[in-house]
Amino acid sequence: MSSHTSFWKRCKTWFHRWGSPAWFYRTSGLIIPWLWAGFFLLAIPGLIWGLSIAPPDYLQGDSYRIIFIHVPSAWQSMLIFAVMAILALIGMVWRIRVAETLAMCCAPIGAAFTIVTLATGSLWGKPTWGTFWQWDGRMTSELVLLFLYLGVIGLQQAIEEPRKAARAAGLLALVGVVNLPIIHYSVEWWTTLHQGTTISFFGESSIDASMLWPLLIMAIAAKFYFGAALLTRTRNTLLLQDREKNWVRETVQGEKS
Amino acid sequence: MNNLLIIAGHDLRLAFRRRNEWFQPLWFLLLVVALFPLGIGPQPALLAQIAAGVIWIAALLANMLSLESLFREDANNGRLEQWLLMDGSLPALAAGRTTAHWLITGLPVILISPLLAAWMQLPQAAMGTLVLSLLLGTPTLSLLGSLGAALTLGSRQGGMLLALLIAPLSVPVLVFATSAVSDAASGFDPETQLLLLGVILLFAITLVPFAIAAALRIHLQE
Amino acid sequence: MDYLLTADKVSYERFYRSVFGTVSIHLDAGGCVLLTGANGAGKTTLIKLLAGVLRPTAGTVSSIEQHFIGHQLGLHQELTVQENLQWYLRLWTRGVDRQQAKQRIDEALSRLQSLSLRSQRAGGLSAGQAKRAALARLFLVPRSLWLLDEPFVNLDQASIDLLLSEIRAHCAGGGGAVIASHALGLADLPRSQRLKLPIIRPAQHREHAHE
Amino acid sequence: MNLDWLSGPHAVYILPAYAIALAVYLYTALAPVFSGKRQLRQIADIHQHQDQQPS
Repeated sequence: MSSHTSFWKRCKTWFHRWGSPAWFYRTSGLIIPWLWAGFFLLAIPGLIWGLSIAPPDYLQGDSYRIIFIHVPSAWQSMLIFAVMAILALIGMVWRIRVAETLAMCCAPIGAAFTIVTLATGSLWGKPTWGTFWQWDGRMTSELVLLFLYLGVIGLQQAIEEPRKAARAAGLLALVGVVNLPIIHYSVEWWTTLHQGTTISFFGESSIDASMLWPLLIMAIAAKFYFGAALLTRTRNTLLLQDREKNWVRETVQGEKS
Repeated sequence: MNNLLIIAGHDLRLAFRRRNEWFQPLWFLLLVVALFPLGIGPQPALLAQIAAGVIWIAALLANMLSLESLFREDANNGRLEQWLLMDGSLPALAAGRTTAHWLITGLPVILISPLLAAWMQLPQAAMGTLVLSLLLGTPTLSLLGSLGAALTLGSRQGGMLLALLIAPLSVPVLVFATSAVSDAASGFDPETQLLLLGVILLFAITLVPFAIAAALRIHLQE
Repeated sequence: MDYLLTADKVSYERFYRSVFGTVSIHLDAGGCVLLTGANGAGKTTLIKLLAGVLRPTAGTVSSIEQHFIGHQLGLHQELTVQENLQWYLRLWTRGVDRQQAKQRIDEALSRLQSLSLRSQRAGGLSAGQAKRAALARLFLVPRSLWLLDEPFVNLDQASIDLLLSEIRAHCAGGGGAVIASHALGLADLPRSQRLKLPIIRPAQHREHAHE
Repeated sequence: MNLDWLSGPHAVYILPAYAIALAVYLYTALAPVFSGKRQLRQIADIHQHQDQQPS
């Protein structure tokens, strides 16, 4: 029995240690290089596979190769919003500053993924549907997602006191994540209403193995990228927040020497 | 519940004294809708096609603009703090304030909608659905808008930011309401959309007041 | 001995800087705490913490129901003083009919000789009058804990003496009060603790972040 | 390994798509790295300044 409780206790203390900015700064510093390594180890082969080894699509020719950046970005943009909302909830309920900061650093990265999804989607739409913008279900809800991200970033920057800004924007993220499925459903419903079922060329099921593998590899690479970018941003913000605290003075002197 | 009625009653009496604040959102709504025929031309067929969207988007904008200072006055004079000290009743107070606001600005929009429908050449068949969709949709917009007002209390440029925050959240209401009206205009049965609007409204009534209370509490902890 | 108000090792950070370091207060019935300190030492912040408006960054505050009167007086500018107090009365109590309410409001206003303000618009009042109108809330509904932030500011001498005697009577009657003020008259209260808040200069609070 | 799509009709869409993605992701990843370095220097100066004249 004791090993069980001590395991749970270890988890709890591990979780609490992440709450301390100093510990977070040091530990994330160690993790980031590994995350970047994981990203490059996956992204480079994934791209090579997708862009050169995978055969052209019998219907679309080569324009489908944009899928290897479009779909992983789309999945990641939604995942980041969910991660941001969870972090905001943790920050709000247990009043952990590190969680609030992590949530706020998610927003710009999520917005970046959404912008890339929209850009690559419209570039892909031109050869496929003939126009740069097609009001289909996925692209429209991705656009609304971008506005939600900009809302969170905008609110966070509009309020002066940083902790209050983080909490208010975190609450908006929570409200947003609750609304995301409703928005997605209403937009999907709306598109089927106006154009009948759009012929979406890359329904997940219809991809054959040669395309699916690079897609999954790129998707996992995106997670490594997100981890590395998020931890880097959060470390800087925490350093700035605690700039007058002792642990920062020691880190700064350590870093400089 | 009692607190909700007290606040709502109090705000309504207060609104009687500031008649002009009533009419501004209404003027704005009439103006925005009137601009469309001027901009697009008076052909009835074309106007009828976009009638539902125009009326609803104008209602959305009017709602957001009228909500900007919902809590600002009470935040400045210190009454919001006293609300907070009555722990447990902040959601009810927020709901009361929003109900009063909806009665002051939401209801007139519904009463005036037949005129807007006439301006936009909306077929007679869709009139009932338009009013019903406004009845089911505008309370949700008021709730979301007052959440936006509470969130942007801490920032200087409230109005614009409020619209940016709340517009994405209002997409479902806008989508279902406009399609209900346009379906009714072309003879289809808008029942599903209206039911969905009702579901969203119930969803909003139960959850959003707590979010507003949380936002007010966040603002007060300056 | 249960306390009217306990705050142990309470601290508050704004812009990641601690406002008044760490403070502990134990207020029992009949006691009174005098908060003093230079401007910007965090008196208002501390009182708001004790009232529950602000949540402390560290430490806990527990207290019974209290009256909190801060710099913002909580008066709606366009309502008359009576309507303002009516608003509070109806929020704080159930089932008070119009006549009873009017009588309680007059009684509360007369405690600080401000009955004449009753039908004046709150917006039109002078600072001192507005403060007296706000202080009337203390007598509207009996609560044993009073949290007053600079209550004597803008009051004329007569009102200050009146308020002092009210506070003494309140404490003598088993109530308690935390008052942020520079006024001297309170020193002679039976069990008054004086708490001077130091000015926290940025360099000073390099306390270790909790590991 | 066939890259003949480079000369094909769709290259004009594929290349800009990846270019945009690369630009955006590089910016989101590297911006904090550079601002982090600048920030470290600033914080170091603050502490340097404070150590010299103990308040």
